[in-house]
Amino acid sequence: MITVVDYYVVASILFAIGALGFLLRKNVLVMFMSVELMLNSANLVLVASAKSFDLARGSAFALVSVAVAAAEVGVGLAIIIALFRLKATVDAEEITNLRG
Amino acid sequence: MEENLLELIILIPFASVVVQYFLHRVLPARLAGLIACGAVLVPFLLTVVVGRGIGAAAPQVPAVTATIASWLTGGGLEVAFGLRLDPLSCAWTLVVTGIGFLIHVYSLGYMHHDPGFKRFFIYMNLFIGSMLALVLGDSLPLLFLGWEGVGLCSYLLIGFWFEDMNNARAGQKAFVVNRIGDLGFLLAMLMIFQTFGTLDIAAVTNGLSAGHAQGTFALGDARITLIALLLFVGACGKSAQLPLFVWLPDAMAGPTPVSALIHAATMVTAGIYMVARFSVFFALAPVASAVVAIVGALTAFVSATIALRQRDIKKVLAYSTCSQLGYMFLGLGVGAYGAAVFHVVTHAFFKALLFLGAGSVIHALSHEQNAMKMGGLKPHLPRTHWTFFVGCFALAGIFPFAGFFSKDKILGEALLGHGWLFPLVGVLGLITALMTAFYTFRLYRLVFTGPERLDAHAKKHLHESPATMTVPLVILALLSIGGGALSLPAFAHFDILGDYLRPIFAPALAVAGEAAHHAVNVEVALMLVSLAVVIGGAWWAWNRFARGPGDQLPLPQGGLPFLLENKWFVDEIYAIFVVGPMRGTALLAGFFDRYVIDGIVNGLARLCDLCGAVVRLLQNGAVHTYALLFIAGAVYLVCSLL
Amino acid sequence: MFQDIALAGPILLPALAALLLLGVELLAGGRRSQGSFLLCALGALVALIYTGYFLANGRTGLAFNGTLNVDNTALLIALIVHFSALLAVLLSRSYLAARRDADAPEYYSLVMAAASGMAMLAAANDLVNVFLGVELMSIPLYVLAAIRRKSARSVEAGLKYLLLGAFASAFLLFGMGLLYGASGSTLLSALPAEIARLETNGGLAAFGVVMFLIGVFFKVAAVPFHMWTPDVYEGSPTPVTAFMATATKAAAFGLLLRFTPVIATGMGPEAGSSMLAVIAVLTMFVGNLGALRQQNLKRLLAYSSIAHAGYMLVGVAAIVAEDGGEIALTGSSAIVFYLGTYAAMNLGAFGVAVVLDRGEGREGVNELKGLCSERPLLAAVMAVFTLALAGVPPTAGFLGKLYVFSCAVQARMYALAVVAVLASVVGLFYYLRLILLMYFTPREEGAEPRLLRTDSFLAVASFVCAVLVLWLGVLPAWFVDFVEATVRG
Amino acid sequence: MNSFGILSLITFLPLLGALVVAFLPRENPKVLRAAALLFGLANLGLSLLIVNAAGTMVFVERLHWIPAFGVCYGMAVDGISMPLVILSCLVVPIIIATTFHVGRGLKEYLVLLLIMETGMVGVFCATDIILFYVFFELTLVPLYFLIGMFGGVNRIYAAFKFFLFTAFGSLPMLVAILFLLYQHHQATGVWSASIEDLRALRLDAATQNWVFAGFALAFAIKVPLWPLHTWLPDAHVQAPTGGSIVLAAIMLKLGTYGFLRIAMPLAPQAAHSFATPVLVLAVISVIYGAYLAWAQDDLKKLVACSSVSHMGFVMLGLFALEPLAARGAMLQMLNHGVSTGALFLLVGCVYERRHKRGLDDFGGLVKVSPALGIALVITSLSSIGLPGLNGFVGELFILLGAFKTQPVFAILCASGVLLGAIYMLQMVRRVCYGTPNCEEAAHLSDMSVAEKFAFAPLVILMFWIGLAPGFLLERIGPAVDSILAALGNT
Repeated sequence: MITVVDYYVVASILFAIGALGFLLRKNVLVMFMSVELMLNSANLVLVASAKSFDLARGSAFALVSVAVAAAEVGVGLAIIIALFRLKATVDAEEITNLRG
Repeated sequence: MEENLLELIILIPFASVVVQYFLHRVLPARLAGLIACGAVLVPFLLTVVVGRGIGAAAPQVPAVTATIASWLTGGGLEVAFGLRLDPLSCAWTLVVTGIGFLIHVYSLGYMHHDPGFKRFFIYMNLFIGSMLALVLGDSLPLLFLGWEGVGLCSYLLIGFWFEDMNNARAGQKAFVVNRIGDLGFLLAMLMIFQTFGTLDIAAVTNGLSAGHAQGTFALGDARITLIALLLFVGACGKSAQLPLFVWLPDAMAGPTPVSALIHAATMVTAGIYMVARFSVFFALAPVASAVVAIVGALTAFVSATIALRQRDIKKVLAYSTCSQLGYMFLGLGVGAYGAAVFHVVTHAFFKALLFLGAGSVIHALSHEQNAMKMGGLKPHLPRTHWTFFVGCFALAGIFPFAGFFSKDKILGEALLGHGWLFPLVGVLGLITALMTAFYTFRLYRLVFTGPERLDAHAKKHLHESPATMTVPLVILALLSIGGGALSLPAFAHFDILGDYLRPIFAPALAVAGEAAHHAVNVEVALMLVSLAVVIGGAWWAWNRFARGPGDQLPLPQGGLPFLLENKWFVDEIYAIFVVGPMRGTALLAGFFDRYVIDGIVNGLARLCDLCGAVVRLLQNGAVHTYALLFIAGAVYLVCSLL
Repeated sequence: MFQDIALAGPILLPALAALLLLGVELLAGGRRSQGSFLLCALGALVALIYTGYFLANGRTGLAFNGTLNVDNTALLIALIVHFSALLAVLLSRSYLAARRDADAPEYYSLVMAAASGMAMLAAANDLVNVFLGVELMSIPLYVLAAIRRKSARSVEAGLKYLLLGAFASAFLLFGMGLLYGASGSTLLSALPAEIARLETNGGLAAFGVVMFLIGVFFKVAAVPFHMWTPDVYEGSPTPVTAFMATATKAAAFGLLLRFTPVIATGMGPEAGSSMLAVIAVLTMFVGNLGALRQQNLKRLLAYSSIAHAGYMLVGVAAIVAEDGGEIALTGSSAIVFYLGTYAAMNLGAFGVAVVLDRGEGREGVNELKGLCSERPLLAAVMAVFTLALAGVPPTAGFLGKLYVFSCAVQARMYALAVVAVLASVVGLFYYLRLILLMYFTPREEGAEPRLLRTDSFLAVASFVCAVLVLWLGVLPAWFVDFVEATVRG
Repeated sequence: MNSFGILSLITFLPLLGALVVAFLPRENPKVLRAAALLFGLANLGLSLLIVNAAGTMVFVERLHWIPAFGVCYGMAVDGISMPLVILSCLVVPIIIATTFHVGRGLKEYLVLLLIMETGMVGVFCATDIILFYVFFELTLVPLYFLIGMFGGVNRIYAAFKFFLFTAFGSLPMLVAILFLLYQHHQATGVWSASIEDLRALRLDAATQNWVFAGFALAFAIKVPLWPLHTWLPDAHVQAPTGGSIVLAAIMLKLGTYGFLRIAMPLAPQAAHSFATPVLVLAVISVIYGAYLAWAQDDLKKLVACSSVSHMGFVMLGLFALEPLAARGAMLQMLNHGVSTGALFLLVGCVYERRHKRGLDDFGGLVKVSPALGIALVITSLSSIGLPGLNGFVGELFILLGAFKTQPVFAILCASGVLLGAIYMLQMVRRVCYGTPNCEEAAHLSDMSVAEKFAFAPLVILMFWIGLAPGFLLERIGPAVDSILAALGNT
């Protein structure tokens, strides 16, 4: 029997994977994708909870968050492009001008 | 009426100080000097007038009192600028103003050429005023005010020629050493206030007598003993007793009239005054009295030994003063209060005389003070010589000069005292008397007789001093001759001073038990013994230094003379064991402050800086570091839930 | 419906202004004019007045089925946000005049959009709205941070903000999901009761609360989620930094205040407040220590803003510790008061930073050297702001601290209060250093001449801030009473 | 209850003066100085109107300030505050009159000084604890600027140290204050920050200890008590003359005044239980400070270290918890203000002539510039407690009182009297006596008329307090008695 808790566990694992990906990958784009993974794990929690409560609100929330995430991605990609234009790199470890 | 006169006695010198200070630009020097002399003479006359009225013996201590203004009030303390003229203070006042006046007059001549003439008289008047506050003050704080005031004047006058750093140093030494004593006095004052709840001297002493009568304070009461000892510490400082006598010889750096007035006749006797004033305490504290007697005897002895080998004319007299003060304390210690006061008076006469005589010599020799470079001055300074000669007899204590009577009274009381201690200190006193006679006539011989050993500078202005200086000498010489008449030996039944002072010491003697009257023949026998000792010493010196030191020098070599030559190394011992460690502590404190405390303070600031550096190091610009910390924080927070 | 829209005015007006500005810029076709500046300032001013009007008249209530709770606290926060926006806009003009590359057409529009998101965040009563508000606030700020596309620093700032911001949003959203899972509700006001009802899910709720808080901590720049702050603050255009430092903080703390009952029920008052206390202590110390030897004025102010977040977290910890009652109101008032005064002094300080700005990466504190002899008034104004930031009487900064620390005392968190004041002592080091540079050190020989970038708008803004800082310090009664009265409803 | 606002006038008139001076043209130093002096003297005149304050709080003013915390703008004076207020008002014109050496920045100097006066007067008048705190901190800022802008070579270090040290103490005090306010609110349901109301609180012993500790740290730093004193020598040495005078004459009194007015009455039991540790520190301060002073070769540093010693004495007087000693402590606060203020004034005069401050940079000062030398000698004597001058009266009262309750500490402190004589007199000897050590030292000008006029009131005070302290004691006495009575009742 798959309970809602199992969903939470899976979501948590996804979230952790995302976080680790963010932490371990140097490519800004991949890092950004890791964040998307984390967001989606959150959506999973929302949807699973909505299912368990049998309320639509959580699912709606997930939809909203997907939409917002899309906007974020748009802005994010634009900034990454701007960065690439300037420095010809997407390696997060090379953008350390601001420090100290 | 009498009250007002009493107030005037003390106000006049102070008023004179104020006038002289503020008008010092306007006043001609001569006039300033005269004002200063007048400001001492008038109080003297007033004291005579007021003091006559209190001679009558009464059950209560006869006194005239006056209150000038309130001073310290509140919180259970009530101290006014109150004056009290009783026989004891009257005696002192007369000595202070009388001798003070003579020395002021003398100074007119002595300081004539000095550019600091006006300043000198300001200080001198200030001294007289302070001394009067000391003896007339009816409360401990006022006594202390005078006590410190005379200390200040002493300081200022020792360092009068402050261009020479040594003089300034001597003044500082005097003040600081005195402060050690003052600390004792201060603590005694605190204890007295705590014990009696008042600082009024009469109330305190009466309170103690009454307390003793009621059994509150037994003989030998620890508290009273402690107070007495602390008071005596104060007295030791001011009156240059062991181990605090080191400042007095150095104090000779001041002008000679100062040495005569302050460091011989008056200020240094303040300790005697205080002990006499609080005689009840000492009477009730046999231990303290014994300490006083022993310290007095030892000081007398040690100072006399040092005086044996001094070359500086003033140093000889200075050590002699210490020695004589030791006699006085000896007297106080053995309960011979009246005799001690008597010795104060006679000593004031002859020591002032000797100092002024020495001053006259120094003045004549253009400030040469080394007795080894004098000799043969008798024909050049006839008046000085004769008066000095008289002074020598008085100091040596040769019948019938003043010193004989007073010294003998003290020695008699000591030698005939009960127990083993009093005779012991008496014997010490007797040995001292021998040495006193020796060094006195050694000095006389070195200065006035034998071949002239003057150098050219000293010879240039060799002259007898002017009348302003010699007249006081003559007066003092007369007093030194006849002063003994104030208090003849007991069997003569003529004791003006003793009778006058009797009410003062009655309570103390009542406690200690009136000294036994000794048989006349015993007393006379003692007198003869001491006279023989003294004359022996004098004769020895007279012969030995007949032709100056020339044929006798070098002085005997060996350990003891070396020790004496170097004043028992007391100054050096102080330097090594007291001043050195204190100075070391000061430097250590400076070091500790700078490196330890401030080290911690600055270290804390540095620690903050260091932490800041760590924070900034973590902020390395890499997103991954940030994410790592972020996640670490998140993990920590989540884990803290478990 | 109209009622709802009217209540949402503080959110909608800036959003409207943002849209209008976009339109105007489109129509203007890239021609530079003062029009958008004035329009934007007008928009912020109108929003400010509108909010103030509602506040003054007690026009509060729930809107949109209770998903927005436009209460007094929300209005006060919105007031601070709009005030910050207005002043940031006033600072922008002279900054943009000097930095043409920052003068993108969408600049003002984005400021207004972010302000709208912040106002929304303050009023949000529903997790969905919270998320929307956070993103509406953040996304324009990401862009604003990177708006100087040709500048490596600006883009770097934008990128870091974006990456870490998105990362934090994920935590926030995950936390929301968990909270929803623990309660079955997305209404903030209903959460405590629902969580308490479904006691079995206690662990879940606590987990959710922590994840949610991590997201919020990121926004308020609490240690160790603060690392973006110095970099982003340094790299962003100065007026944007000023806006972020003040308005974002206000909005995020507004959210945190509304969230406190959930913390208390989700984690328990004990655990919640001790967690907040630990974070607060870390934040105060790291902020103050990091600022100690900063050579860059903006960076220094960034660290200082971290420290200030720590002080305010002390208040939040106190509120959670007591879980409702008197302290919740006092604490909210204290934090709102702090936010208000902090906005004034920080915007003022950033205003001076704009004036002294020599160009990218050269916002050194050395520019302050000898300011007192060359520009006494500017130096005096800066000294006032600095002392206020340091919390020295008689400035508003002192009263803010007094107020917040008193909450800690009232919550019996004495150790926290003592640690907080010790942290302020550390803070004094660098605030005093700023004064030292202005007053005690002469300008270096052969230093380049100053480029004083100022205009009358900036001058007015700084002057208003200085007056507020002193006025609220000397005669704070009206403001305190106002805040207390409104927070208490 | 509200009177006509004389205290507010005294407090804020200098601020007005600062404003006026700030708007005068800086080109004309004479006008600046005259204007500042005018305000200073006017304020001094006004302050004399409160001279009859004694046992009870008079000239009460009370306005709501921050009602939410129950914070009032409360001003009043009694016999404890009155002399300190007047001393503050006296010191400022004295400093203004001797600002001839301040070249550039005279305007700032005067403005800061006048702001400072507002802070100082305010702190002594405040009857509301928050108001007290505000003024307490307010005094820091101008002095920080004074030291930092007009100080010596190491001025920045000194200014920092001064400010941070003080803040390090005063901020924990803020927590204690807040705690008290909260306790009052808990007990009565009303917010109040009035010291009077807070005194009525009955806290248990442990709580009192904490409160007391909070206050004690702040005040002990200000006093300063060993080992929290190291800011003082640095601040004094680096500060300009005016700063040093203010610091010595007034600022240090904030600490002892704080103990007497705030810490002790608000935590009466703790005042008893803390007496021994505080006295231990006081004794160390007295002796250590004296030794420290002896180790110094710099005139200013010597005087600064002597302050540590003297203020330790005041602490002895306060914590003997005895009416006589408390009177003595109050007197000694004034005495230290007068004497040490005067010493700094003179050191300033000397420094200004020679631009050196080493003890061995002078020699024969009494001969070279008699007035200056004599003034230095008199002031030194007053500082070492020569009877007839002011220092003695305070010391005697302190010792007499302290000996009753704390004999051991009294005895130990009394030894400070001895050490005082040592370091002061060797200073006098090295500076005033002997012959000038070099050519420059032989040609120092004597005191100018302005300097004489500035110094005169201080020397008059020295004699006045020394010879007729009754006037002050009548006023101080009832006030300290009422505080001590409250301490005894718990």
